[in-house]
Amino acid sequence: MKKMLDLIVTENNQLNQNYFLLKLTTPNNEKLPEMLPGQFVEVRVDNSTSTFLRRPISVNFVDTEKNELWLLIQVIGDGTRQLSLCKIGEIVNLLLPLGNSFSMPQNKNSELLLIGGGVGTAPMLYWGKILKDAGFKPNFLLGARSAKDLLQLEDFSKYGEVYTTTEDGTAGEKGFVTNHSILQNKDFTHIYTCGPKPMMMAVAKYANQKNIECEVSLENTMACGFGVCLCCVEGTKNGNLCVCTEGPVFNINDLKWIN
Amino acid sequence: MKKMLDLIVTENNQLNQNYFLLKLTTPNNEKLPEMLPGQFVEVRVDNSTSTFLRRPISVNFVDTEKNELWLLIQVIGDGTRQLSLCKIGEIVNLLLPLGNSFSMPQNKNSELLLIGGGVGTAPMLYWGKILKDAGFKPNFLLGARSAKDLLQLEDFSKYGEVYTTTEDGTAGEKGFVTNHSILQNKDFTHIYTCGPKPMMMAVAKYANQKNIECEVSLENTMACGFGVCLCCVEGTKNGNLCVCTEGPVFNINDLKWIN
Amino acid sequence: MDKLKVNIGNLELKNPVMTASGTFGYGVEYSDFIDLSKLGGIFVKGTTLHARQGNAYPRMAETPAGMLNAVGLQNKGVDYFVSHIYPELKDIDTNIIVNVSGSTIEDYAECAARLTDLDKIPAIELNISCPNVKEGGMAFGTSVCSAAEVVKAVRSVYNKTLIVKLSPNVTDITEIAKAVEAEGADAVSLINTLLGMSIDINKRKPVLSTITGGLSGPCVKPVAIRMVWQTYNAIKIPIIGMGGISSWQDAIEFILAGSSAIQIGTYNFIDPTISEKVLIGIQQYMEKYKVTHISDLVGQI
Amino acid sequence: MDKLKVNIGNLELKNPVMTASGTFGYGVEYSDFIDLSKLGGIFVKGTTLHARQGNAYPRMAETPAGMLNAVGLQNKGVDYFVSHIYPELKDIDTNIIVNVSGSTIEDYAECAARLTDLDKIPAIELNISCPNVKEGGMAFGTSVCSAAEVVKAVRSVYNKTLIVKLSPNVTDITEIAKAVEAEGADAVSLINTLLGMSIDINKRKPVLSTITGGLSGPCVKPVAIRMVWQTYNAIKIPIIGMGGISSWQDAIEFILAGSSAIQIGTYNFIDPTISEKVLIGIQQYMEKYKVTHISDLVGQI
Ligand SMILES: Cc1cc2nc3c(=O)[nH]c(=O)nc-3n(C[C@H](O)[C@H](O)[C@H](O)COP(=O)(O)OP(=O)(O)OC[C@H]3O[C@@H](n4cnc5c(N)ncnc54)[C@H](O)[C@@H]3O)c2cc1C
Ligand SMILES: Cc1cc2nc3c(=O)[nH]c(=O)nc-3n(C[C@H](O)[C@H](O)[C@H](O)COP(=O)(O)OP(=O)(O)OC[C@H]3O[C@@H](n4cnc5c(N)ncnc54)[C@H](O)[C@@H]3O)c2cc1C
Ligand SMILES: Cc1cc2nc3c(=O)[nH]c(=O)nc-3n(C[C@H](O)[C@H](O)[C@H](O)COP(=O)(O)O)c2cc1C
Ligand SMILES: Cc1cc2nc3c(=O)[nH]c(=O)nc-3n(C[C@H](O)[C@H](O)[C@H](O)COP(=O)(O)O)c2cc1C
Ligand code: FES
Ligand code: FES
Repeated sequence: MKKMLDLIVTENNQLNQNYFLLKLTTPNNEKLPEMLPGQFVEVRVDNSTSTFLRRPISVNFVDTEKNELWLLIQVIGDGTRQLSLCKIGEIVNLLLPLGNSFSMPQNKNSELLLIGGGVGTAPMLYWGKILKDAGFKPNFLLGARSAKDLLQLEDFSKYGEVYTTTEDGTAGEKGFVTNHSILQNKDFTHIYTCGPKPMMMAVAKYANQKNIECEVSLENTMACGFGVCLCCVEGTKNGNLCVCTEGPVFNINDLKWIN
Repeated sequence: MKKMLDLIVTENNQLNQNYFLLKLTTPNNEKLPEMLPGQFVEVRVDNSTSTFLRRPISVNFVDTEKNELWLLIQVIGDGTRQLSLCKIGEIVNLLLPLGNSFSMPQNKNSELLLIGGGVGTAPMLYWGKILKDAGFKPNFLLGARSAKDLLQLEDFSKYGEVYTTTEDGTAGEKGFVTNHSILQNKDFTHIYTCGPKPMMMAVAKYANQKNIECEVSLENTMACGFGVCLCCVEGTKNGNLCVCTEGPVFNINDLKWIN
Repeated sequence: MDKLKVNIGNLELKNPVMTASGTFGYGVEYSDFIDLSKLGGIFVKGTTLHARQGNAYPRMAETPAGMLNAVGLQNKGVDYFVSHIYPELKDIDTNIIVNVSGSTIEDYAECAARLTDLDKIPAIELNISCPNVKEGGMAFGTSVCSAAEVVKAVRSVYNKTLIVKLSPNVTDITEIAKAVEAEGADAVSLINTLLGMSIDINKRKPVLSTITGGLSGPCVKPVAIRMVWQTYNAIKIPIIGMGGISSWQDAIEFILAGSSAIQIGTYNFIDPTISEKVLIGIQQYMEKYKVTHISDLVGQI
Repeated sequence: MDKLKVNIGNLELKNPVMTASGTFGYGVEYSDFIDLSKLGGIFVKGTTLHARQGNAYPRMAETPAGMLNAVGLQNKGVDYFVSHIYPELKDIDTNIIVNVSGSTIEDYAECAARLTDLDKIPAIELNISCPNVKEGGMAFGTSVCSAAEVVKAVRSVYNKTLIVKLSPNVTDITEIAKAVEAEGADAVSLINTLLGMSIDINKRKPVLSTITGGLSGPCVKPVAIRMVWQTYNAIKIPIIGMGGISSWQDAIEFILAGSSAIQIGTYNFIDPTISEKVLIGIQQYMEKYKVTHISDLVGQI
């Protein structure tokens, strides 16, 4: 069941120049609604004269012990800038949980690669945790411009092997995620990816060629986030589907990206 | 010369439920521009989605020693609410100084009464100070709903005798300013007033009957505050005049309020 | 609660607060957030005779205090509605009103006809004002002749309450309103979206795939209020007002301008519970000012 | 700085950034805030043949991301302008353009004629779109015939650059633009204000003394951009675009939509230095994208 909730900011950590990690909890110790990996929330931004609509943000992590929801925010325009300025104790209004989720592999021996680029790493942390809890050994391949843009590496390493690329070579392998040697050296059965569209398309193409199951998480612009405006559609083999309800996670076989 | 300035909040004191006293200074210790009693500033309100235009606010006081401008804010809608939430160190953008000013009496023996109602007391404090500095002995007659709404009384008493009325009788004489006994007991040569329009009209009528020089400070709604939009006009004996440039202070003889 | 009851033709509303087509899905999408039975009515998605895929992505652009959309009436067609969607809706305890669109007069009439027999659909809203489709749509709503023609055709096949939704993209909305009234519409609803456009200055391309799209949200409210007021002074049938409502104060403003009932559109995206809040606010306003019946406020300025 | 030069008829602008009539006084009111000589031009207050007191107070209402005004062309008449105001302005080192209004065609023509001989007034802007006056004003701008007639009359007595300011309150702005072009206008400017209305729900009265008024500010930008784009595709004479510009990004959007130059209106009230900021932003954008001349951006989407 979707809810509109006022959550309280418990932490706001600046991770680098443009990235902030916001931690939120319920005001009355009520349990947070269950959230699935790959789902997102719609955040209301007050105090921004140029922000009218809510902003979709992925579930970065759910700390069930502390009853905390984590949001990884990349500052893009005034909406995300205002979110990055949230102070501890402030109230943030959210709609949640929204969208579908990544699908759990059937076979426990599956070799899983979770590829995140830029702010697209956000959903991978929680997905990795859920996979590990379910008995899988996920691998993470995280790409960024530069060493300082590789975020939450310690958190990721709790749930699996972490591989990285940077465009300037300041950390991990130099280049894009699709050039990383792990793709040559290891055989994966499943790839999950989120990031800039060109990156996801390259990953999808690679997975398709190698016959690897592949799910991508899309970030189409949204007006509502819960399936009523029909603005966020992606053209799929089944027609125009709403990314906010039938996605954000799609199997690449359902998209029109490849041939 | 009018300026657009970023000032820094040095204090924000809540005076009662709806009133806040904001003190501002220049960021670089530069001297504040000269402001005349009766003038106002146009404050830019950021962070309020429903506030598009600047908000006109009277000069409540200028503390030349501390280089501070005081603004007395009554919370009415979202614009003034956001101003009331300003924190120390925050930047507020203002246009100033705007409008004309009260006129200095010629004769040093003039008996002066400064009547303020509600937030209309704001300009009277600075005007009282300037009058005292010029060698006058101003009297203040301040009206409010209730004792807790009589504000800055200590400050006022530095510059002259203070008389008060409250509608509920919790302080001073019970009733409206126009019923205060001082108007019977003392002969005034000049009255200056600012407050709700019905109050100012009653005062103007009284002054006119008694042949007392009277200036009123108007609060017509404004879009610009510096004479370019022509939205703030008051019908005067000389046609429609802009309250923001030819006012806010008018001699009642120039208005069409009486006969 | 009788003081909130409103009649629009033969349609009985328990209160004047309704939700606008294209912004409220089929209603059920909101059932997690609000009690749908509290609403006066729900205007469901724009429905056409045949299924439509709608326009290409991107379909939306945020604008100052509003948004542009270019959805283009994506829907599965009226037959699918009748067979698959209607059964899911018919037990919701409020009025479900179908927003009907078309590219030709025949389409409109045929689509309307197929909705006549649905017991729990007491009314349709004829959308002659959609700016997001190539043929038909808004074209019908911007000329007196074609507006009259389409209403006439539909009226002859549809005998329940017929509401006609007007376009604001006209020189004089009262002319269209009068023409539509003359052809037997039971009510008009206004405004649909204003035609607008937004450009991505870095890509140097329009943001929307369709170049232009429909503007909605608080930014359009002053135009909508003006058109409701003008129309109120020109026709006798009731007006359902909308355009930028984001609070109960806005709803009262529309009622005072001459709306017998109102619809909330875009703001449902920002606050999916806004309709309930608007209803409560209207009730409190009426109590504060001792208004005995909501109709005592309609057009009373 | 030649890359910013723009020609509108015989009018030469040092850059495309100008300020809109009714929002910039006679320019001098801004000289405390900015260097007026940096501007491409200043459109001064609406001027009529005879003095006008304008409408009664209240004349303004704030709206979401905008405002309504009902000033009603308060001004001291063209003769007063010529004898008293012009001498104060004539040494400002930028183009001063007078916005001319009237209630009859003869008024327009006579008013324009009296401005012809002013050396330092290289152009006039014919306001056939003012929504705030009872007769004339917008009525001229909402019908093809009367728009054509008034332009024809003025053209015959005014031989400098003639800019005609169009009303957005029409079904099809391109028709009016074409009519005006055919009568010899050198350029069109758009948009004037959208007709809007606002109600005080506690007093149950319209906020404006005139009931309806003109809507301006960021809220109208999407409508303005759309109309500029439509007009750009319909006529050959240059377009001066405006409506809601509050940043250099907005200015670029208008230029890409087809404006050869732009005017900033309401936002001058919020930031009296905005015009300078817009100019700097345009220059930086051109540098970033290596645009060799501003005209290379006009309509390039
Ligand atoms: C399902 C989903 C999950 C997301 N998860 C996260 C997350 O976890 N963390 C995070 O920081 N961001 C996430 N985003 C992206 C985030 O929603 C946008 O960055 C945000 O809405 C930008 O708002 P703004 O007001 O800061 O910028 P705006 O002022 O709205 O935009 C600035 C510029 O960026 C462009 N832009 C904005 N949003 C998008 C978009 N979605 N696609 C393409 N261009 C865009 C605009 O056109 C504009 O040019 C997600 C988006 C979606 C749809
Ligand atoms: C020259 C001048 C000096 C002023 N000095 C002060 C001052 O020192 N301190 C102070 O607190 N306020 C002062 N005001 C009034 C102040 O500008 C308004 O209260 C403020 O603009 C309200 O903004 P808001 O966003 O809080 O409320 P809004 O949301 O703008 O308004 C809320 C409600 O109040 C009504 N309203 C708002 N402003 C006015 C007005 N000026 N007249 C009548 N009705 C109005 C609106 O119509 C609306 O219904 C002054 C006004 C003027 C013109
Ligand atoms: C995303 C979206 C889709 C819409 N689809 C329709 C539609 O199918 N039929 C219709 O008549 N109006 C449609 N509208 C217009 C709304 O019903 C309403 O008339 C308009 O948005 C103004 O109201 P608002 O400002 O409250 O949103 C749509 C509006 C939006 C924002
Ligand atoms: C207070 C005010 C007065 C105006 N007066 C005039 C006028 O006299 N003549 C005219 O052609 N336009 C007038 N306008 C319209 C503006 O010039 C401009 O066309 C409109 O405001 C849209 O631009 P903006 O959104 O940048 O303000 C006026 C606008 C405002 C806000
Ligand atoms: S964002 Fe509204 S339907 Fe997906
Ligand atoms: S407020 Fe604009 S002229 Fe006075």
